[in-house]
Amino acid sequence: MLKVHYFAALRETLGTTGEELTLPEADMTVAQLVEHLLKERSEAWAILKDSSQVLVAVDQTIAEHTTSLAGATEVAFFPPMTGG
Amino acid sequence: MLKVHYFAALRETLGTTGEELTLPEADMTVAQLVEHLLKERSEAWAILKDSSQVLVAVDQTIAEHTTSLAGATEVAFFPPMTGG
Amino acid sequence: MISVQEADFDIGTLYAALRAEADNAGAIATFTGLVREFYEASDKGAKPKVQSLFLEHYPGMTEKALGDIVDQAQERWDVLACRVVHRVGELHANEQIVYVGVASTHRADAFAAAEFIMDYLKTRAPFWKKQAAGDKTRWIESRASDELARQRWE
Amino acid sequence: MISVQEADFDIGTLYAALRAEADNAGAIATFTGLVREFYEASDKGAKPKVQSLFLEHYPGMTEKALGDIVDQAQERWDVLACRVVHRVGELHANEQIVYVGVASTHRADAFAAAEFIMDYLKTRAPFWKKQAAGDKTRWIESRASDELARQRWE
Repeated sequence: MLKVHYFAALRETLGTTGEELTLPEADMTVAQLVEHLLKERSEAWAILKDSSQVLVAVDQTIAEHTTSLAGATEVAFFPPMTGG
Repeated sequence: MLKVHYFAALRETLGTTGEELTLPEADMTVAQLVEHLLKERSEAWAILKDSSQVLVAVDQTIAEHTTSLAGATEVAFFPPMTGG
Repeated sequence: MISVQEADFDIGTLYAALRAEADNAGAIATFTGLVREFYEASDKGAKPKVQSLFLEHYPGMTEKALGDIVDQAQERWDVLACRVVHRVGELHANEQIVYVGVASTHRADAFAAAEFIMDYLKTRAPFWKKQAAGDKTRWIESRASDELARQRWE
Repeated sequence: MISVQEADFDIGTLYAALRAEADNAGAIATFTGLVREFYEASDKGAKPKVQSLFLEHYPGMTEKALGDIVDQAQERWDVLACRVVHRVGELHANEQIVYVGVASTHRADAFAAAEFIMDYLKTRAPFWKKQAAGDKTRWIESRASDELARQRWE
């Protein structure tokens, strides 16, 4: 099972804090996970593909769309950070 | 009357905290004051000419040996600062 | 060393802890970020003050990201002790948001490490600010200047 | 805003004053300098710790020089409030020597102004340190690195 989290403005846009998924294949990339999520979902989810608006973290470390999810337990999508 | 101050290691080298002087001429430079002081004093006072070891302030503002003392009330000689 | 909390923090207490921990420090640099009051145009042209800020974060990753940033600072500079505190939840104008304190042997290291930690924290730690002015709320957008401030350390 | 004093100072009190004075500050950077313990070779090869430091200054010029340095910082950066405290007289290991606090709208200005003030203070304010280790005393020599730190702001 892979936990997926959505934060801040993205959480509000998608209307969900997250979900639990079983990946169709064990060795997918972030980009492949995004394509998987977009299937059968509204157009709002296409924002996940826009790396200028949405960042991704795999197991709590900033990652890329080319990062592999093999062995990962947690993926998060969120807007650029605005702390401090 | 011109007040002359000596601080820190220089004060100890010269053995005095300062003195009051009447300048022989009203419009002298720092360099001319130093020459005036060196007359009739021990060799230790020649250190005042060494601008790498002794700084000068005229009326509490860092100055040069070419600075005029016309109208000045206070001159100070001291080693490079080591505060903070 | 790193704390993510709703509660406010006391500068004197944080400084004393840093000083007690850093053996023979010669320099302590600190930074505190505060909520600025600012004005938002309303529908009627009036300008109500910002009432509050809500700070959301990613529990777990926040602590990890801050820890990584502090580790990087410790690799680059002489850091004898370091404290980072970041608040989350609802904050009001003039409240403290963030604290970074660095004790070092020399001042240049203390200043550089503290500023480095702040610049990375701004763009690499998972915090997001939502501002509420009157009955309107909006997410604060990231600033290109913050990303540039971080990049100059690369 | 500027204080030259024998008495110790309290970071929490200084910070609170800065925060109260700076209307709508977003950033407060502070620096504290401390007396480091260090070792001096003795005649017999033993290394006694430094017992004390004596800070001499030029009363009148000190305040003027620090005021000029703060004025320069205020011309170069957005400084909403600033505090400088420098101690004189006898100080012991781990005691506080100097404090600089700067409140600004943005963090880059707060950091730059605080570091600028420290770098100028080190080489342009008339303080001199004499160190006493056991029964030996010696004047601390100025460091070329401090002069270089100041020159990079020119």
